Amino acid sequence: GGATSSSAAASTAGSTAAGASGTASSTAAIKVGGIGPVTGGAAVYGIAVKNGMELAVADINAEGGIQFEIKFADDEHDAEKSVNAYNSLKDWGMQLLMGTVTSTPCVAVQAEAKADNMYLLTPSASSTSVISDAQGNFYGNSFQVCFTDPNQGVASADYIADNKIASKVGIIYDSSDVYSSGIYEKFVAEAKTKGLEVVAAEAFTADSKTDFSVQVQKMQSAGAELVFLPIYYTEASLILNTADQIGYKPMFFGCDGLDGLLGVDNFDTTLAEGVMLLTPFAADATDDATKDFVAKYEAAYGETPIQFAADAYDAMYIIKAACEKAGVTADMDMSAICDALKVAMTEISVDGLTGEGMTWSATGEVNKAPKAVKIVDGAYAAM
Amino acid sequence: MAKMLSVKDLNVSYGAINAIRGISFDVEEGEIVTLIGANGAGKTTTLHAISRLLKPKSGTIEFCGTPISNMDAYKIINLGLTQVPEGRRVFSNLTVQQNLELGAYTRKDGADAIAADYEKVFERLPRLKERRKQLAGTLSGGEQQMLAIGRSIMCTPKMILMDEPSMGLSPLLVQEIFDIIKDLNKSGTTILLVEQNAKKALEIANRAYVLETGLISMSGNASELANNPKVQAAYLGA
Amino acid sequence: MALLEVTNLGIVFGGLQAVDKFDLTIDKGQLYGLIGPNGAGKTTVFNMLTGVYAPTEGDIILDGTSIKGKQPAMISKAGIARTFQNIRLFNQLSVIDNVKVGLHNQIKYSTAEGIFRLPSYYERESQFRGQAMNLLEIFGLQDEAKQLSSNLPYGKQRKLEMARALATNPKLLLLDEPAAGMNPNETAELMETVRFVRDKFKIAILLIEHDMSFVMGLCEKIVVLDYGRIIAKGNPEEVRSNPKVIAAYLGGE
Amino acid sequence: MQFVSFLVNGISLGSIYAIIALGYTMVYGIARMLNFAHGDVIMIGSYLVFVLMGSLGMPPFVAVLGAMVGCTLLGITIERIAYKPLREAPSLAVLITAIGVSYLLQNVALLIWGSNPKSFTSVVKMDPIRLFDGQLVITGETLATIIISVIIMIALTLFVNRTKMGRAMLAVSEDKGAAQLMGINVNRTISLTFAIGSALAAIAGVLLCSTYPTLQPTTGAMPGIKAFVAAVFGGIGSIPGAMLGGVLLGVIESLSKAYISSQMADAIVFGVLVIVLLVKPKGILGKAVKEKV
Amino acid sequence: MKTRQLGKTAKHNLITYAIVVIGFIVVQLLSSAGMISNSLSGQLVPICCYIIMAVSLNLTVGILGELSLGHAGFMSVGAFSSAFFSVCMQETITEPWLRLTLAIIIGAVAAGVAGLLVGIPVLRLQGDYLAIVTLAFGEIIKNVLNSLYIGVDGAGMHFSTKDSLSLNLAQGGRVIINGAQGITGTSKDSTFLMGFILIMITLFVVLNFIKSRSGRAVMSIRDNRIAAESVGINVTKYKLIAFSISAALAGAAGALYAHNYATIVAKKFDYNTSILVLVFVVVGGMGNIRGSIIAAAALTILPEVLRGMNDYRMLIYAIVLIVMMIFNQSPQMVEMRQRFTAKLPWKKAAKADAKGGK
Ligand SMILES: Nc1ncnc2c1ncn2[C@@H]1O[C@H](COP(=O)(O)OP(=O)(O)OP(=O)(O)O)[C@@H](O)[C@H]1O
Ligand SMILES: Nc1ncnc2c1ncn2[C@@H]1O[C@H](COP(=O)(O)OP(=O)(O)OP(=O)(O)O)[C@@H](O)[C@H]1O
Ligand SMILES: [Mg+2]
Ligand SMILES: [Mg+2]
Repeated sequence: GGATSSSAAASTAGSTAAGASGTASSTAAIKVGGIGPVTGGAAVYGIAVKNGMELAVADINAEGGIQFEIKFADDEHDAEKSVNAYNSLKDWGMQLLMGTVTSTPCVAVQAEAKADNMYLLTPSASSTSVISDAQGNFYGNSFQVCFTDPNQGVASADYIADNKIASKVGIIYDSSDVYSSGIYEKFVAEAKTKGLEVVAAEAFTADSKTDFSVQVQKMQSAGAELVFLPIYYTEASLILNTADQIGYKPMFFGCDGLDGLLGVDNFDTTLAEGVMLLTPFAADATDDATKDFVAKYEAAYGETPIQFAADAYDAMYIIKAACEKAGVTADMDMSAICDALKVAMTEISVDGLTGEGMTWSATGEVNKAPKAVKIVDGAYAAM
Repeated sequence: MAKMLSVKDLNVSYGAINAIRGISFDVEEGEIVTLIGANGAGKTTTLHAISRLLKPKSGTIEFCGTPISNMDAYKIINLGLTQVPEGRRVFSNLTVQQNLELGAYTRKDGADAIAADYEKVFERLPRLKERRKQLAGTLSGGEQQMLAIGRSIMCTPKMILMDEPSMGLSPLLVQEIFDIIKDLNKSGTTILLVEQNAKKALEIANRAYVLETGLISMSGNASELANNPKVQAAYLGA
Repeated sequence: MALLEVTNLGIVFGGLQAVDKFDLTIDKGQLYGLIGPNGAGKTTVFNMLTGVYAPTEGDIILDGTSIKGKQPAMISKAGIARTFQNIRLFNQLSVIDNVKVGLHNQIKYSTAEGIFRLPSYYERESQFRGQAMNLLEIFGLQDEAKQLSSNLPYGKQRKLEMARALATNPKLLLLDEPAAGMNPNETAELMETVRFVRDKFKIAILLIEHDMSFVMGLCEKIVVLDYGRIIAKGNPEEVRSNPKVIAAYLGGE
Repeated sequence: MQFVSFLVNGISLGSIYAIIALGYTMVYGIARMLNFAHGDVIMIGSYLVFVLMGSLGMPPFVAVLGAMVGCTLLGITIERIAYKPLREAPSLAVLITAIGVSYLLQNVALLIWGSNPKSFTSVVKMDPIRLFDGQLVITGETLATIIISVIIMIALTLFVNRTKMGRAMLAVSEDKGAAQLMGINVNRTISLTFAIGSALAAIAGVLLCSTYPTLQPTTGAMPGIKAFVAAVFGGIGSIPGAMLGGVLLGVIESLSKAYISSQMADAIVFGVLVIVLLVKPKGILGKAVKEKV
Repeated sequence: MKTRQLGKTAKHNLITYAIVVIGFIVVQLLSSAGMISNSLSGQLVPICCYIIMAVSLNLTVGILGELSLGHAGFMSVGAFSSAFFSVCMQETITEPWLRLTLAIIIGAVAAGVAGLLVGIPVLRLQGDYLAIVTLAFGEIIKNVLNSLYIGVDGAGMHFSTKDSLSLNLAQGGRVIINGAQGITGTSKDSTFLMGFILIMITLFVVLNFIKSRSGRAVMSIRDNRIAAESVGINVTKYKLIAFSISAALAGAAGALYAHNYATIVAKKFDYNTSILVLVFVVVGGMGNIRGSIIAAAALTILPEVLRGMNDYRMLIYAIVLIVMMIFNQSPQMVEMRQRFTAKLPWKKAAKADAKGGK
């Protein structure tokens, strides 16, 4: 029981904090809602976010100072269920929202949040539609922890071109997935301007994502030196497997969705040797913060955290920083909190697991440097 | 003569409708007993209750001294009791031959004995031999009826319950079917016969029961009943 | 001119010539019998006449126009109605609704009129009710009008099928073993009904039946099939005494 | 050569669909129900192998046997608890219950094994065959899948058509009452059908996950649907039809990905299905039995 | 007697309408009194959509007697066509209710036409074959929408099935349907009132259809196709009429749905949604319109009510579904229930009434 354990953690943390800190701020907790898929096909991401969120709040509450009470609601990666989750969190008394995890639901929830003037920080929904409408007008109440899809596509193409990693590029992407097709499109556009040659672009869909032999063979026969994989790691692990079987050994390059590849239970990590990815978080990084987080996460949940968990962990610290900056207290209503945070977000800078010195513009987009890592000897190495 | 089948105080209902309301009758070994009655009197219901395709509400049914009113339907055939159901109920997507094989499903006396019985059936019902490989579902109505009878013979039963075996048959075949019933009976098979063709049924039966809306209204010696004016008026079209 | 003229009709089922060189002429208002051993092809003839099976050869002319190879619904509109050997009622509809479906092409209004409940809807529906009840009364089914048709006992189901067939306002009615499963009293009653129907609606009737008292007592003319071929044709007396018919069908009664 | 290679991929994928479809068709053919939970039994079977091989360190063969036993028990249990009470109910009722069972199995797996994908270790210990200077690679899994699916098809065909039990199954599928009059134990026959179907599901699961080595609670869902399509394609209820349907489905999927559009491959597969059914309304090998009037 | 027959069904239908009207009024009263939770009020429009979906699918499954596993496909045709329209017309038509009304009409017509086109080949098949082909069409519609890109710029409309780049939009042009990302930016025009009106229209159409000459023809085809043909019913025509009406209503539901969320994607309308709606129909009782309404509402709310169960939520939903099916449909259970309810004193009086309707 995730939500129950987290509120228990929050309350014990809260009581110790009351004794330790004598700050003016009230010890009443701010209610933060979380939304994401914890059942169904996308449950991996939702559960990671939920876990990351719980972990962060336990830490934050233990530090004293601002206290959070959290509740996480399942949306099954579906817009309708997500709005339902949002409304039920409102009934619970949610004052601000950390979510949703995936893009399509997030767009739907954002429309509600905008109407309510609810502050929204998504850890991982990377579509631009989350922060702006079709005409490009920014909503103002919503912020992202992760890069936007175009940003990732452009950054990947730039990185490959600028570092002259390869000139003939193939792409395998999920045409039925918003994240994947979003990155794909911007990557292709940017590749053109940067003079990269896209020799093959093959799609797959959620309905046929087990057999990749055709796509991989087409990469091979098109002579792609590098295969760009703007997809999630589950499918990537299958693609690596297929390539290995037919003896095709190109370079592989991916985005943050690939993080988690090494954590796949029982996966033969030698297959991932040499895979490059542009990700803000790497579970194998050696800095103290990451090591500490990974250790705590493994102790609590028995598995290695993926980037989504780190995003969520950061999200809670970002919220904390913004709340402190804006002087948010638990007795403020959601609209007042939102107005205060809109301003505060542009004024803070946060060092987190997924980036040093993260800052936000009023548009809601995050500014942080992507880290390019390469898998060497079964671990991430900086490039 | 020993009692083969004995039914006591049988009650059967479909939901709220009481189709059979406390009937008792018995059939002795070697007899032909017929059950006559108008449409909807409950004849089929009675047979279904005996072979346990329906669960009786109350009452006891014994076959050769074994109580069968709580037995699973599929076990009853092992005691030597089978039924030629109303509406034929042949297996339409199986061939004639396969239908007959299923008739012998419970037999354990070896392939030769079974094969010999196929020949017997084919001899009696030559039409089936011609249509051996045809799917039973495409047979004409009468052909299906022959198949249903042939199938029941294949399990070499002690007793057969027959539900309107002459329905839809040509006059010649009706005669043939009644001859088959007589022959079966002569070779030792006890028969409980339900018929609309009461005249013919009473001719070949030893005894008869008349069923009226779930109750037995008359019973007795078949030839006596055939001469009973009430029976004649109601069932023989005199 | 004859009402129905069938010439050289034949059909093959996977190598089996089920009906062969079948000729038949039926006049208006005639009561015709079709008999023959089981599997002779009687029902198959019905199926070809009503378009359920497409004949492989021959022609069927109803009232001067060929209906061979037409769809069943078209043939019904052309004026042939039938009942089935294995009763086929609309089981989940009430008795009266079964007949109303039979009246479908007699009383018409559009789907839109039905949905929007225009005045014509009410007017036509009351016609539907009136005519359906009239037909039910002929067969003594008026008291069961609202019952589910599948709850009727066997004999009444057969009657309902006839009422439904008559509702299509046919010129020719085909009855497939109408007396099957009936006891002698019921059979006698049915004979009266069939005669009444012929007289009242002035239609021709072709019927299949194994009950000889029924066929011989009712039909003006009889045709006998065996193995798909006609072996005799004539009035009841001729047929009854025909040695071929006796050998193949009647037996030495 | 590339064409041959695409073809081989298609056959390999198709053979997996075929094995799943065989289980589907078996249950459909006898119990007359679309067992929408079949795909999820496959998933459970795979997890069982994963646990038996991984955590308990059993040799592959033993693990597969264990999973077969496990799935068989599971199949029989599901049938007893969820389907048997509905034997006399309309077939749609059972279909919905099967969907309920499917949700149930997925969520149980989610609670037990979590949502993180597991990488499955192949049980086929055989090196790939490389032909024509490595232009054509046939993996051990591919070979194993094709061979096993053919064996299963033949065995099932023989079983259903040649054994008494098989004949009993056919009888039960048509008329349970009449089957009982023949002395056939209907409940046992249907249980046996589910047992066979579920054991096949375990094999299918192992081969599916050996060829495409990733395992999640939702792993069985899509292959389950595809196999259902394959079974209908070939003529549902027909055992060789399921095999043919599965292989064709795999080949069409693979070739349309290769030569038409990888995005639209699913639409093409379904489109071909529609066309085939319009030409042969009972599937490729389905018997078009005309209703006797 | 004749008049009573009509009177009885009319009464039964009236109760069905009354349930919907009372439901609407109660919710309106509660919500104006502020007594309704955000969670419930947020679900009102989707509940209306699912009720319409269930009632319309019941027309295909219960009345026409054909199992359709692709009903959500028609919903998506309605959703996408209507959303496309209103995104394009956002500036031109500023009155939300007018825009929504037009959008619903467009959605219904588009889905109705799709129903007709799909129905012509599909309805030639029977039983499970028909089911699988409807599933196939549902998936084809999804797949096509997933790879459909439409954009507008000064030069007009551009289409592509590859990606939005291939649209080659001029500067200032905008992508309206963006493949898997669907349509975003529909304004939230749908209201509970509109949902209520649409349910009433759906009921009006479906209930009146069933009790008409065409409805009887459709049910006769369901009960016995061969007999229906033999009395001169044009089977294809009536199957198509029923199927298209059902599709058009699903399209209207799709339009209502699309205008309740800022984004719609084709994936939402996959076979899972079709099956969900089928569950409503079967749980509510095939051919039982009132049952569909109640089942759709109850089963949509159920997962939300179960939120307190956390991780066990969907597990419990699955168990509830299975238990409900067994309880509702198992002959033994039905008999047991009947025996029990027959004993209740007030049921005895009501029994005669209940029998007439369905
Ligand atoms: N499945 C059923 N559900 C409800 N009532 C039934 C059912 N089957 C039979 N009945 C009713 O039970 C009574 C007895 O029916 P049964 O079939 O036993 O009659 P029968 O004597 O065999 O008649 P027939 O000569 O027409 O075959 C009838 O009133 C019938 O309507
Ligand atoms: N669809 C079909 N496929 C194959 N054979 C068929 C088909 N329909 C009928 N037959 C065969 O054609 C022959 C004639 O059948 P039909 O039903 O016309 O007989 P019938 O004269 O009506 O017999 P009965 O009096 O027994 O009803 C039979 O041998 C039957 O097996
Ligand atoms: Mg009977
Ligand atoms: Mg016949």
